[in-house]
Amino acid sequence: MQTDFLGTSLSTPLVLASGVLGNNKAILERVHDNGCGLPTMKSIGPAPRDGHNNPTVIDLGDGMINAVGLPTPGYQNMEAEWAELEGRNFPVNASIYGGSVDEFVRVAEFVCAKGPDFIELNISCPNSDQHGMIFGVNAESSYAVVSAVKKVIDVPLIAKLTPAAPDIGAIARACEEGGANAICAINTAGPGMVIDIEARMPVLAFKKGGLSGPMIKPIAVRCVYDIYRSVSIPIIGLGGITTGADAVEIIMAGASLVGVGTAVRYRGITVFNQINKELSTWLANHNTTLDEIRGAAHPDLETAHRRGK
Amino acid sequence: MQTDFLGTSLSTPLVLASGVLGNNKAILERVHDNGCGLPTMKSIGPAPRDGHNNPTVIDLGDGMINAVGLPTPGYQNMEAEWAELEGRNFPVNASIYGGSVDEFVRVAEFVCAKGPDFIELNISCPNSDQHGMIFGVNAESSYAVVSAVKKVIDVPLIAKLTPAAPDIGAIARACEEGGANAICAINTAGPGMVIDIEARMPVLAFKKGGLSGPMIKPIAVRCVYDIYRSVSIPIIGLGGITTGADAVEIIMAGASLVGVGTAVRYRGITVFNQINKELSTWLANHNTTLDEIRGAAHPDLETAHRRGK
Amino acid sequence: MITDQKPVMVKVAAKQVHSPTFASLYIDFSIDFKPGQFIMVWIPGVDEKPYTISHHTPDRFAVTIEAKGRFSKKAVALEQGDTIGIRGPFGNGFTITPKTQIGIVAGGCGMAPLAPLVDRLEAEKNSEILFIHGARSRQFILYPDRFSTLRQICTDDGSQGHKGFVTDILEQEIRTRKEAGMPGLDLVYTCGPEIMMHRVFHICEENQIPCQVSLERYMRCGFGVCGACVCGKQVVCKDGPVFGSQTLRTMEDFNTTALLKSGQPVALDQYASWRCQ
Amino acid sequence: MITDQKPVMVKVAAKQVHSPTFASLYIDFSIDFKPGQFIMVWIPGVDEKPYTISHHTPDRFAVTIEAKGRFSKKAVALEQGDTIGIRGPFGNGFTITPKTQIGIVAGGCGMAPLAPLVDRLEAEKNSEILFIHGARSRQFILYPDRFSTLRQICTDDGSQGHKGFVTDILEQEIRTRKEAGMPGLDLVYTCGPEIMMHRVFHICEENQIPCQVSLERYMRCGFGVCGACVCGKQVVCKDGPVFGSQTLRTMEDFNTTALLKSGQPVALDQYASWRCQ
Ligand SMILES: Cc1cc2nc3c(=O)[nH]c(=O)nc-3n(C[C@H](O)[C@H](O)[C@H](O)COP(=O)(O)OP(=O)(O)OC[C@H]3O[C@@H](n4cnc5c(N)ncnc54)[C@H](O)[C@@H]3O)c2cc1C
Ligand SMILES: Cc1cc2nc3c(=O)[nH]c(=O)nc-3n(C[C@H](O)[C@H](O)[C@H](O)COP(=O)(O)OP(=O)(O)OC[C@H]3O[C@@H](n4cnc5c(N)ncnc54)[C@H](O)[C@@H]3O)c2cc1C
Ligand SMILES: Cc1cc2nc3c(=O)[nH]c(=O)nc-3n(C[C@H](O)[C@H](O)[C@H](O)COP(=O)(O)O)c2cc1C
Ligand SMILES: Cc1cc2nc3c(=O)[nH]c(=O)nc-3n(C[C@H](O)[C@H](O)[C@H](O)COP(=O)(O)O)c2cc1C
Ligand code: FES
Ligand code: FES
Repeated sequence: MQTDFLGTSLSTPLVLASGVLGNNKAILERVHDNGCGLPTMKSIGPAPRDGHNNPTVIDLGDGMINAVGLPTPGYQNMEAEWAELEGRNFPVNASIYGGSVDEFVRVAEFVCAKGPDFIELNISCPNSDQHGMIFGVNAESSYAVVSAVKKVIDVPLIAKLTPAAPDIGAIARACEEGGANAICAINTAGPGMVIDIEARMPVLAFKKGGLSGPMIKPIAVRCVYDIYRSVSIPIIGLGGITTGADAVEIIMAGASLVGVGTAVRYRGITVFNQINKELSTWLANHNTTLDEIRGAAHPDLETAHRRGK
Repeated sequence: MQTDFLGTSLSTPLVLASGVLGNNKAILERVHDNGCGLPTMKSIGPAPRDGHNNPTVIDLGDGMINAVGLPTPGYQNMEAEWAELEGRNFPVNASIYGGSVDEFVRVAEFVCAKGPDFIELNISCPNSDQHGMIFGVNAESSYAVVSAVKKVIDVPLIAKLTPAAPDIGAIARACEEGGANAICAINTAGPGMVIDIEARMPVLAFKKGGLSGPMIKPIAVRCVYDIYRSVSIPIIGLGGITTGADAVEIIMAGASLVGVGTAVRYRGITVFNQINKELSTWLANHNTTLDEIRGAAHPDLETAHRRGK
Repeated sequence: MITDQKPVMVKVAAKQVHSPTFASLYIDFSIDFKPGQFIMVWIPGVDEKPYTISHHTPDRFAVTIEAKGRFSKKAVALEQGDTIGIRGPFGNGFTITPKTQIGIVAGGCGMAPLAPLVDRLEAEKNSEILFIHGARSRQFILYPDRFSTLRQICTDDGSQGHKGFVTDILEQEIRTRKEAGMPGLDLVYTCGPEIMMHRVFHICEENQIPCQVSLERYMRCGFGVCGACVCGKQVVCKDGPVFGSQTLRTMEDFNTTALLKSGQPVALDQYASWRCQ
Repeated sequence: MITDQKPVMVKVAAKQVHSPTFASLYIDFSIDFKPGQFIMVWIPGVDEKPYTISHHTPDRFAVTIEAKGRFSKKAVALEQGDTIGIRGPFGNGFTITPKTQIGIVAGGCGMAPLAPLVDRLEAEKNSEILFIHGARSRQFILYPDRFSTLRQICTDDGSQGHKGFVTDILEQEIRTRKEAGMPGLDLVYTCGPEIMMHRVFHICEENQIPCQVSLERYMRCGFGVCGACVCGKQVVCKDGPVFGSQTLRTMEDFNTTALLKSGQPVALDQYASWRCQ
């Protein structure tokens, strides 16, 4: 299921969600070898950060809640990883974040020079008091950060959005106008909180956390549906995608690529190959193609709009 | 588990969520007889409205998605129901909505004269293009509608909030300042969308719908937790509450009363008695009381703050 | 397979046209089922409405639909190979207890839920069935060759059987049996226009015969949450659609009131959408 | 009962203090378990960290903790009746195949995961065990009276047994057996400081003995999602913590690199937090 994405040829339309596994080159490669067309690195931030204390990631059975807290070695402390990645034979999406437009620009420029195939701006992470969230819920600030970063990088720019935005279509449009080459949606939903009634306190050390996995899939599908109607750049759709049928669903909502994160909990690292197989079987059984079903849930839109991605 | 709420004595701390079953007096009474201390009527609007075509309500296994679309006979067309309710021996919470502050005021004034025990302002329903949502995501408009309604009614006012608000604590505070006597949280989350991949279209006729039930419980708990920290009026906590343990959890987040809606799907109308029993067993086993556990997940807050509700 | 959550998409395997307005749609799908239960039928892009299962085998079932309004007209116009969504089955279904003398009183396509019940009673061979079926005219008599039990037919126009009401026959049968010292009816199942079912219920009450009727109200969820279908304190989709004499006695809204889509309670004749006849 | 989702709150049923810094906490809870698996232990308000199950019966288990940093100090200070949360068990555990000559090489509280394995091997009685255990000094020898198999003890200070390393004994044993024409070791299980395990692995490699080591990395989720614990391309919490010779041969980060909490890879000595010794 070889797929072209912004000029790069991907072995499959599946993307590894940022923050899931992608902590070193070896694991990114393993994920790729298991059927992920585009592995995404864990979000890289402006300064070293430990993230929150545990518990940080809890399975809820039908999804997870997490407040890892954007741990990062800091963009300047990753020479070894970049060196390893240099000889890679697979594409890499570098996710980055910052606490201000300046920080985003500084990190992006530095990271871009290290040769990732794409740069993804995490303007949507809800897990830190100081970082990220402010951009993704507001169209002006989303435009500001995207357009500023766009000037300093020469690889395609992906803007990763939060479902907390009151009008995610408008945010996506602002990102497109700012120069984003693709939209990635969604980051975790909520935030939520799980209180342990015996301990009488929130389970997560950070108290609140983002929701992911099957329980947020309807939100992800709605967001991709909205974004598809308001931009003409391609969308990486993710949030609860666990099976080939889920992939078909979010592609029909308008996704060009499909991200997978939490499903690794439920089906292991081989989840990528499993989804690819289910997806191609479905397409074969229905005598159709990815291009044909993309945006199929929007019969009112021009075929041109659907095929453009 | 007799509970005092804003001067009214309720047989139990459980509330029937608006829009669930409460379409006539007989069913409100049945719900009450089954252990619900405060049944809420389906939201009453300014003009007759059929709501959306089906499918409008779909079970997702771990919750539901719905876009009923605020059907209402219109506040002026409910004489028979008010007449029946007059001789009731249980308290009633009348939920109302409007498309403007004026409409809210008109409906509230009229409904108040019919003698409900409480009036709940649904400033949070996401299912209509024209109604409601605009108030609940914005502090100023929430204040405006609450304070305007407050002037024309003489029963306690409950403001029902949406989890879509970027800062639900701030909305709750605006409602408190506007004169709300209690906060009800949360309305449905999302919105979400479920696409049927064989039909290649959204399952709901309205395409998007609000999420309810267990899948949104972490969001409800987080919202109640946030609201509890920003207001001193009592909170009706709801969203996915299905068991006595769930009730304990949202009470520890800060709820004084506990709402139940979607759980009727999973445990039937007797869910109220079931939750009451589980809740009182838990309290007995832990040798504690509702008052003692309320807000227990906020050990940093004054006991005074916790006991005030 | 979970069939009562989001719709399961199935193809119309066969279609049988019974009359200008009645058709049965056959679906090759195994569905767990009890006579009297219903499913929600979704025609994508149109609407979703409840229909009784009118035929059932381990791997095929059918619904029988009268073209009446927008949705049902589209439904009977579906052809073999068309795709629809189904959710269910929902509702309680008929309570089947071993009885000797059983009355079945069907009005119009109120025959639909009763048909699998008759199939079952005939297969079990435990009872003698008094089977009364009314319709507008001869061509609206559903399933003319389906049952081994003889039907007493009534038509509004006298084109077949008795010209008049099913209740005429029911009353007469009860009287005849009594006068002849024959065993009376142990139980009556009925489905048809609500006014007819109400009359059947009262005849049964006068004669101390337990009765089960299948009601119809506007429905949304189908599983007892949204309240659209409430009839007094009964939730028709969940507590019903079949109600027995004991419940019917306390059911003020039976044959008097139904909620419109808006939730407004109106007199039944205004509601106008009850069981097709 | 689901035990690998949100923490299950349990009470410390008993506590056994082994030495100034080692203690075992006993929990009366039935947990499904394979030797080598671990659980996440949550002390509300403090932190949550992985600990191997060091003792297991159908309705009781224990973890053995060395007081080292902030969390483990709080953990060994817990008393009977205190409440903690547990999630798990996680990880693969040791692969147990019927072998005749088995080596067990424990360093410090690397004894914890090996102890239930020895319990099991002793119960099964299929094998002869060469059991080597090293510790700082005599008082740090865990579970002195637990096993019927004789342990060959080494201490850093010579306060008991051999003064020196467990690997000295292992090498010597292998040599002796070879020279005496006795059957060699079929399999070696080891846990302890990574540098020790690495040495054990290489001794095994030189002598063509399959080896299983139990690794330790900083963990968050415990179930293979967050990536905090990756060691090369292995996910320690999920693919491990036990790794066999074949994997170890390709594992560049074994005994060289570990990720800090921030995700930064550093040399193991900088990481400093590996299996307590
Ligand atoms: C449990 C159950 C089982 C059923 N089983 C069958 C079955 O086996 N076969 C069958 O043919 N039908 C059955 N029905 C009825 C079916 O669901 C539809 O109501 C019927 O097909 C008419 O639908 P429609 O959309 O075509 O007609 P509509 O468009 O609904 O119009 C039909 C008539 O009803 C009136 N009407 C419709 N909706 C309303 C409303 N909300 N308020 C007031 N008036 C209204 C219209 O004005 C019109 O006169 C069943 C209903 C229930 C509840
Ligand atoms: C699968 C597994 C099983 C384990 N089983 C056991 C067991 O049975 N018994 C047992 O006692 N322990 C066990 N551990 C270790 C245990 O989880 C803790 O790491 C240990 O108790 C120390 O935790 P602490 O918080 O008390 O110490 P820390 O506060 O973590 O400090 C301990 C030392 O490590 C350093 N350190 C801590 N965290 C980091 C970091 N992120 N980056 C760099 N350096 C750091 C500190 O500077 C200090 O020197 C196991 C670990 C794993 C992964
Ligand atoms: C443990 C965990 C850590 C995450 N960390 C990041 C991150 O660093 N940057 C980011 O953009 N998204 C992060 N996410 C969000 C995911 O990339 C993804 O958007 C979200 O989980 C929804 O997809 P899923 O349901 O497939 O997991 C994280 C998610 C999880 C579960
Ligand atoms: C079918 C349905 C209809 C609803 N209608 C209304 C409504 O009219 N007014 C309102 O304030 N909330 C309405 N809600 C929201 C519920 O009152 C409640 O806030 C929400 O469902 C979360 O609670 P739950 O998870 O217990 O259902 C509706 C919910 C459902 C499922
Ligand atoms: S149709 Fe929803 S309660 Fe009956
Ligand atoms: S601890 Fe999360 S992947 Fe291992």
